[in-house]
Amino acid sequence: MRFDLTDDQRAVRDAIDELCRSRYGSAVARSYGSGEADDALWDRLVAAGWTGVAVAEEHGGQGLGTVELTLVCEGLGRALAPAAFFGNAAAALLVAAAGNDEQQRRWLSGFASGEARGALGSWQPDGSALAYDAEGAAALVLVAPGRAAIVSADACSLERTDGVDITRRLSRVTVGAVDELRGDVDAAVDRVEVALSAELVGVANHAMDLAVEHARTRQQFGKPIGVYQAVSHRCADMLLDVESARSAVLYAAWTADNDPVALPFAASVAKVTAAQGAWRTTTSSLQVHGGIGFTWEHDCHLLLRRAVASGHLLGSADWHLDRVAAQRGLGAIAS
Amino acid sequence: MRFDLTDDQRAVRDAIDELCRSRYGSAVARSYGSGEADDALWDRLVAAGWTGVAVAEEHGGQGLGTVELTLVCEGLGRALAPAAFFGNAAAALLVAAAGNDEQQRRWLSGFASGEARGALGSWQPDGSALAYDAEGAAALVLVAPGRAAIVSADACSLERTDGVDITRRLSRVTVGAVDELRGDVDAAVDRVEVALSAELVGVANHAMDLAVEHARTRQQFGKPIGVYQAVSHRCADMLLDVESARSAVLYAAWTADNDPVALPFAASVAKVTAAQGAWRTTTSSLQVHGGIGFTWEHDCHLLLRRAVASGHLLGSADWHLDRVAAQRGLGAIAS
Amino acid sequence: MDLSLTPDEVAFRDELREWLAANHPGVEPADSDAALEHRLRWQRTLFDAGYSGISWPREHGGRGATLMEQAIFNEELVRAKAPSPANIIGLVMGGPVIINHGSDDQRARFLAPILSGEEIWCQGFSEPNAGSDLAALTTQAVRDNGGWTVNGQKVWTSFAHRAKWCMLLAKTGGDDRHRNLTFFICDMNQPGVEVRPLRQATGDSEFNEIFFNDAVVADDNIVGGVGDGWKVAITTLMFERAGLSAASALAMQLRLDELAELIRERGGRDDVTLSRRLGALVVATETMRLNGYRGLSRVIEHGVPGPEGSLAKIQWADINQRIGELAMDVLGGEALVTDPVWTHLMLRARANSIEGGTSEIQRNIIAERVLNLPRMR
Amino acid sequence: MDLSLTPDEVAFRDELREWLAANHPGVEPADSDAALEHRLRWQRTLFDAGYSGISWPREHGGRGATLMEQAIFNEELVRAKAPSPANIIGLVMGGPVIINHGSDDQRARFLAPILSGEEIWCQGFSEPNAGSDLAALTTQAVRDNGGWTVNGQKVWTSFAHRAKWCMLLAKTGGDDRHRNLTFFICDMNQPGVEVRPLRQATGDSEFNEIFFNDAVVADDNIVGGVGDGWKVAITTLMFERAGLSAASALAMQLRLDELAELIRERGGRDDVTLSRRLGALVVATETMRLNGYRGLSRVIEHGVPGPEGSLAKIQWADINQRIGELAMDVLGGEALVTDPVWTHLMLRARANSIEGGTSEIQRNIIAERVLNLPRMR
Repeated sequence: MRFDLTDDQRAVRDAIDELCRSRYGSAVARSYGSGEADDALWDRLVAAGWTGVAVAEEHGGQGLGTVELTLVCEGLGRALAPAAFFGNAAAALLVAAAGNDEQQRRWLSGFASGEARGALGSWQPDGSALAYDAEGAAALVLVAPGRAAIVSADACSLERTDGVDITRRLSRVTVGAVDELRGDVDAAVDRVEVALSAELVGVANHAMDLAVEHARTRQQFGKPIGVYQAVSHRCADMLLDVESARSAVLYAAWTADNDPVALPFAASVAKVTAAQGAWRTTTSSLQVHGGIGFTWEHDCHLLLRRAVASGHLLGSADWHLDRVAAQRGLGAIAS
Repeated sequence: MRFDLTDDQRAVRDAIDELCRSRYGSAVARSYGSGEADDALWDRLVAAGWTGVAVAEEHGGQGLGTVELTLVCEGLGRALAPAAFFGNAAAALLVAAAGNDEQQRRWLSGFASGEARGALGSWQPDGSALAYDAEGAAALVLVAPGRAAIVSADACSLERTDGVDITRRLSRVTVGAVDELRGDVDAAVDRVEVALSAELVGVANHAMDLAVEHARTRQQFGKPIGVYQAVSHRCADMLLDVESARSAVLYAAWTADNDPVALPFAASVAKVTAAQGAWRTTTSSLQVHGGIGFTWEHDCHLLLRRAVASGHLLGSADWHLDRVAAQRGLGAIAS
Repeated sequence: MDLSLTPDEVAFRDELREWLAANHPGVEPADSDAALEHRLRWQRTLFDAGYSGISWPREHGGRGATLMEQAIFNEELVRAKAPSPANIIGLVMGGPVIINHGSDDQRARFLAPILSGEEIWCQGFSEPNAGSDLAALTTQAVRDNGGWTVNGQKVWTSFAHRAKWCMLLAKTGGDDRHRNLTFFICDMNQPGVEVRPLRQATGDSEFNEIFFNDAVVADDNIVGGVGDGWKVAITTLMFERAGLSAASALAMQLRLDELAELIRERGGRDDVTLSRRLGALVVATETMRLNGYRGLSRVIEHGVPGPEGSLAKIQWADINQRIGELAMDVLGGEALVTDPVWTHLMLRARANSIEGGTSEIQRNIIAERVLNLPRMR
Repeated sequence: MDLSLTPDEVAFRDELREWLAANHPGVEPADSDAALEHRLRWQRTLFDAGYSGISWPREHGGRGATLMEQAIFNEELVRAKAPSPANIIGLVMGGPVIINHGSDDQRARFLAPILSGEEIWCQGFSEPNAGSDLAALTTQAVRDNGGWTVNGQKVWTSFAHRAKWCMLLAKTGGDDRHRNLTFFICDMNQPGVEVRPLRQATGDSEFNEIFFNDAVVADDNIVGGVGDGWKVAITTLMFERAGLSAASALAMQLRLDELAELIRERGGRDDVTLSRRLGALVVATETMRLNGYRGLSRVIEHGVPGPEGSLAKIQWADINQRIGELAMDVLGGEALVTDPVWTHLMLRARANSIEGGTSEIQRNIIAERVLNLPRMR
């Protein structure tokens, strides 16, 4: 057993970090989200072949594992990247795990190459769906508890709406007839939850890094504020949240490819830990920053907004806790 | 409006504190709880007339208010006194608020004088009841949600059982026929909850005082540990819990006599705040004390045990939160 | 202990309630400039009816209301969902400081336009490098033929772009941290003062930065004396908190009623996790309200506000933040969409534990001044 | 990344499982003396089968197992609900310290009886006035014709009343806090050593106080050199934590299964507050288990245990305390009665955030050594 990245996996992580460092930062994320600039990252990700990272080779992907996919997602989450990559990866995971042969043949190669991108929509109680960065996508995969379907973008109408997360473009989607994915939807959605959780690990880690840096340098009462336990213990708790979420995501990603029976539990652990950890870490980081962290120009609120929005995408913490409890014969789902 | 004690009320508080200081401390509480010594306090409370503090004058009591009663309870809680006073006061509150004329005539004068003491028992799901310090009582008043009844002590069999709270004597009670109290049981039980909450305020305040004193004097790393925010901010949070619970108890006690419509809400606020506050404060105080606070000889665990036991007597925090939510049209009770 | 209102208090409340019903200014406009105009008109209406600065002494233009009447006034405004008057900083801080520490000339000059709202006040204490630590202020005032020349920068000032006067805390020399600050009343309408809006995480611009570049203040506009700034400022900050917490708690109760309504609308009525979380917030808010009244009774008895306000400040921030968090969970998947009420509240509440003294500073104050714990040197 | 066991690891586990099924020592007696005897016999059984100190090198009597095999061993013991061997302190701390810092003579003298359980070890670090702060130790060792004379008091030592040897940290002169401590192996069977049981809040006496009154230690029983005590002790504390957290997490998962059973028995199955609280604890425990394996992989790669153990220590204490709190709420009105399992757990868990370095000290360690935050001087 080795619970650590291989050299190849480290290379994936480093390549994404390098790509983001040179191509994407919060200033770009802001202008993309506000509609002032195009998505500066997607073409690069396509050119480098990342779009097919976890798609099977028979459909033109790299055929790497879910672990490698989560490393890409974590790096992109840290950089506050648009949802084009995540949505496309989610669409590919859903079609691969829950689509039939025909659906897979029709869609996966386009997702893998990035030439016909997929986007993810979540059905809402009123029958509409919410989707990030769906403009320019070839297809939308829509999910609700126990259900997934794919629909060509032509058959959707998108209406831009103000999102909490201002580094992505949110649309309200109205769809007509959809093509149901009738395979193992739950297992497919669990994989998407893991990818989403990986993004949240990146967000939380970024917020922690900002807080630690601020605690080291900001002086009050003649000392760096990191000497005060009210600050330093906050930072220690952030590390606990970030590392716990990272462990949970890596494990869940590994089970997706190697121990699918363990995936539902592992995915729930990952989502609960990553969503709650990102909320705690981003809010705590803002508190460490004080007033400056509450300004529009500072990145604290971008990370916090992402934590709120992504934390409420797909299954809620309570839904996942119910699933965990049900495995022990407790609660509403069990009864 | 004056949300502050009158001089007469302060005199009540000071008299109880003085009585306890001279007559009751944790060493006495331990030997009483373990059965080594008799209740050293009850006769004094009887002699000073405190047993009738909130019983109407027509039944031989002092006819003072619920506020005065809670001041006595808080002082006795602080001193970790036995339950004889509390159980007798609870019995009197229940009979006075939910008993008929005959029941009141039969029991209240004995409760008020202390010559025929009452004790409180809580019915358990298996049909038995648990009662503190019931030996020597003339009668037991038994409560369950929505139900209260009185029974002569002759008709009960008591079996001593190990309690979490080692400063009181816990018995499992088996009863046959009981005499139902058919008046406004809910309003009666709410008054008992308020008296119980008052005891918990005393417990929490005592735990805070110990923690603050320890934080001032205990040296580590060449400084009193109270200079470290991990300690000082804990103490600040204790003050918040203690003062919030005290405000809530005083208000609830006042509504019992002056604004009964507000009592159910006020009693729920008091119980939730006092029970949770006492748990947080006693556990936090133990943490501030470190190893010494975990020794048998130290009082920290006596306070913690009392907080656990009294916090789980009568309505649980969730039950009270459900009642509060129901007033806003939410939750299980409302539906 | 008597929690009923006295007959005088009941009469005051009933009269006010009736007056508010008849004179309510209507819903506040969303646009921030229009909202300020709305609040200026509202202050004028209050002033004309004798409801501006009600707890100020009669000789200074108030109605000499008791602190309890002031608290009733604050609660009734909240209950009626009427806005605060525009010049809240002048009314709550500026006026009381001048009444307590100012000269007769200053009282004659400054008090009346505060009450009427003709002159808006703002507060210039915080600086970029002096948030929690006032001793780290670097704005300098230098004596200069009969007046003072001020250079430096202030942040987080409300209403600065509309203010006539700024309560300005500046260094005036010396090393003693309790004797090297002076409290000035600085005219904002001069070339040496530049105001820039400060955009917040919510996207709003409630606050400003002020840049002082050789700004001039007359000698007459010092409150207290040279070097008394620390003492005067501390009093100001205490006035900021006294008597507001019960009304703040009431405002949160109203908000919680709306959140209960949202839970019912969104079908979460039978989700006991949501309803118990709401119940816990109702309970916490009620204890804050009660703590507020107990604190007020202590002030009435002992004369000056004490550090108990720190408890209310911590509770207020904590409860607001938990309301925001619960609202997001109630919205569930729809929490991705900006909700004008709840998303804004969730974001805005994050500053509650920072503005007006961080929750960490409040805990320090409680530990040191209430519990007498030793202080790190 | 590969979370499956290697074929060798699988073989090791399967053989161990089979052996445990055949050799399980049965339920541990409630009486603490009888329990210790039970554990002594159990250690002898393990030793005879080659399962004592399995990760010690072969030349020192171990089987040279990998750290991963050690972790598997720990987990399988938990899974089989078999007790720890009696001489756990000797196996986990005493032996490794001597292997790493001791002389050849010390290895020859001390290691074998640790493995067999013939000589029990205890740890004498903490003192009444030096809990978190080892620099405040006052126990003195003075050189005295060929040996050392020790005076002072130690607290919170497990097994002291049955121990043959005590790892004793004592002051040996000088002001440099990192050079004035020496690590001794002190014989407990001598007139100068008195052991008194220390009764805890639970009512049990797991720990002791040791009083040293002119106790004698031979020069040969110094580990490292005079003045190396700080360095040697830090290593000891690190060995205490390495590789145990995954097994501790597994033990908590088993406990949570029992708590789920209690919830079902007590009719709380449909109370989602209880089931979600249980679910949250299951989730937290799982992340602790996973963090433990990640930490172990790092140790295997980098050789020495790092301060990541502090994260596990915080999680362990926090989860255990929350299990105790939830159990009380599940018991409800019956929580007034002492439950041999749950009341004991609730009380005992309060010490988890104190023993072995308080949670506050662990956060200091994380802040300073992992996050490189500045330290208060």
